[in-house]
Amino acid sequence: MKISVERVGQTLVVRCQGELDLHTAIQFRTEVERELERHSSVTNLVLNLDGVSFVDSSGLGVILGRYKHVRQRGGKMVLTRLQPQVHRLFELAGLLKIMSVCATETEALRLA
Amino acid sequence: MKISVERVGQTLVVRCQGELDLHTAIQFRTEVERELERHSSVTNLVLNLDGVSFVDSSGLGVILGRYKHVRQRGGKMVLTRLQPQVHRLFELAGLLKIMSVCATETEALRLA
Amino acid sequence: MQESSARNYIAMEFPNRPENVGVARIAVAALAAQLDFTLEEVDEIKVATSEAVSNAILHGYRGRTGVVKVRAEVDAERLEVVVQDEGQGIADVELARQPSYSTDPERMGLGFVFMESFMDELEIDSAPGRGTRIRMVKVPQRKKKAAEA
Amino acid sequence: MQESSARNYIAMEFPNRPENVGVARIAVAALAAQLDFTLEEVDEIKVATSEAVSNAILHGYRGRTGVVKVRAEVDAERLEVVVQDEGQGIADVELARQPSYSTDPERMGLGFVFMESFMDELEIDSAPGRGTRIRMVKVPQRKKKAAEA
Ligand SMILES: Nc1ncnc2c1ncn2[C@@H]1O[C@H](COP(=O)(O)OP(=O)(O)O)[C@@H](O)[C@H]1O
Ligand SMILES: Nc1ncnc2c1ncn2[C@@H]1O[C@H](COP(=O)(O)OP(=O)(O)O)[C@@H](O)[C@H]1O
Repeated sequence: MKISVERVGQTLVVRCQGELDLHTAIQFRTEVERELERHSSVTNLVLNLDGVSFVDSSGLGVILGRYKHVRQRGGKMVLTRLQPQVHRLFELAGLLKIMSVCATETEALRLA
Repeated sequence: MKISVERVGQTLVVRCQGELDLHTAIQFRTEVERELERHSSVTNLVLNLDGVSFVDSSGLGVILGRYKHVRQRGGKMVLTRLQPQVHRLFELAGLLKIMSVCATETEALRLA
Repeated sequence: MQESSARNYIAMEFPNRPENVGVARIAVAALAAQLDFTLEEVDEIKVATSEAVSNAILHGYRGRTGVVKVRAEVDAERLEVVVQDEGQGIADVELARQPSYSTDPERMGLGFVFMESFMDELEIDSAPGRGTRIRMVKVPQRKKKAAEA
Repeated sequence: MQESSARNYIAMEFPNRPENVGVARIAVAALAAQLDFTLEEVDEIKVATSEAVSNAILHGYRGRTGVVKVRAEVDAERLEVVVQDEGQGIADVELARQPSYSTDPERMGLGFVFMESFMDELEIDSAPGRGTRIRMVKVPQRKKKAAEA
């Protein structure tokens, strides 16, 4: 899994490429948590999943974990560019009831 | 493996997609031979490997077999759009000493 | 070469390391591609396999070292996937199958839910101290439609 | 979860059907991806695996039914691939390794040539009536360069 991070004002934009499962979830958590610690001014998270072709419940779990963390900090989390099969899994898991999804990263940044 | 065939004058254009190995080589041979039998006026073969991401010696063998058949009929065989790793294998096998390669299908048709 | 018999399978064995979930998932999907599944169905098979294998790796051996076995079999009609560990087993299978139930607070408790909703059959065979065996079956949509017609 | 030990492997077993060459190749490539191989090197591993597995399926059992075993192992340094059949074996291994040598007029006789040129080590262990075992090793280029420096 390739993860790249960019800070835009109070928002951390995380872009992922690859498959998010038991193995890569550990990497995802470590890298995102490190960035959140480094930038105490950051409150919001935009997660761009354009390059993510596969997610399972371990992947959803690690995303939910980051959502909870960001909420604790008083921020928002916005998802963007979910591939259809990934979107479906988020929906089945009930995560779309609590997280916002935008079609583009620009919109997501505006909402965050 | 997906194989599509088009007749252009005396030339049969074969376009493949997938991986050409022990399993798909059988399919390749069957389909190309059937077309050659159906069109007795066809002498030349243009093989477009644009969609072929993998070839091994079984794949090379079935292509060499078609080359020999076309030569028997007094025709030519021209290869086009080989991906780099596929090109390298043809070269290692010495097949580029006997078969012509063109960058585009249009050129290949002109040469055939 | 053997081409006559209708059944084909691949049996795998590997240590319970998280990076092997992806290897197992890809191998099962490659075998499934020999049947007439849609791309969406192959994605579902990948998720279900990933859940069963992740559970064996994570819950089955909980910090210990162990081997996970995966067997995928296809015939003209269906795919069967069996995932097995010789780990600690599940004390209450009915409870474990409940949505959101997990013994790990960091996890979603959706593994069995996904296995059940993405496959046509799910069988859980488990006993404390004796390990867990998950058996899943999926029939291509196009086959089901042909059978109904 | 087991993450401490340096070695990881996947052991597979499947019937000698041509459609399984692709499944084996993909699984070995997925395991190899855990090492620092370039894309070009992964392609080379795929070809070498494909050759060894095709030979086991085709020459090993020649029309008969049989099982092919593939074991791929990685550690920090290298990938090892072992392909095994319990078929008819090779009478003269030196002869079989010659470029263009094949007992099948339709084939190129390049299988061993590709295994040898794409991998760093190739070991052939075979005896008539007792089957064939191919062992191949490949070290990532980047590792080799680091070792030289
Ligand atoms: N192979 C297994 N070995 C032991 N326990 C298991 C196994 N698979 C599942 N379980 C138990 O069943 C529970 C529910 O599993 P699941 O629905 O996949 O959710 P999750 O993996 O998120 O916990 C797990 O938390 C675990 O306690
Ligand atoms: N697993 C095997 N079992 C029996 N014979 C084999 C096996 N592998 C290779 N051989 C023999 O070695 C010869 C050369 O093999 P190879 O270089 O791969 O070329 P090819 O597969 O094109 O014949 C084969 O033609 C076959 O006679």
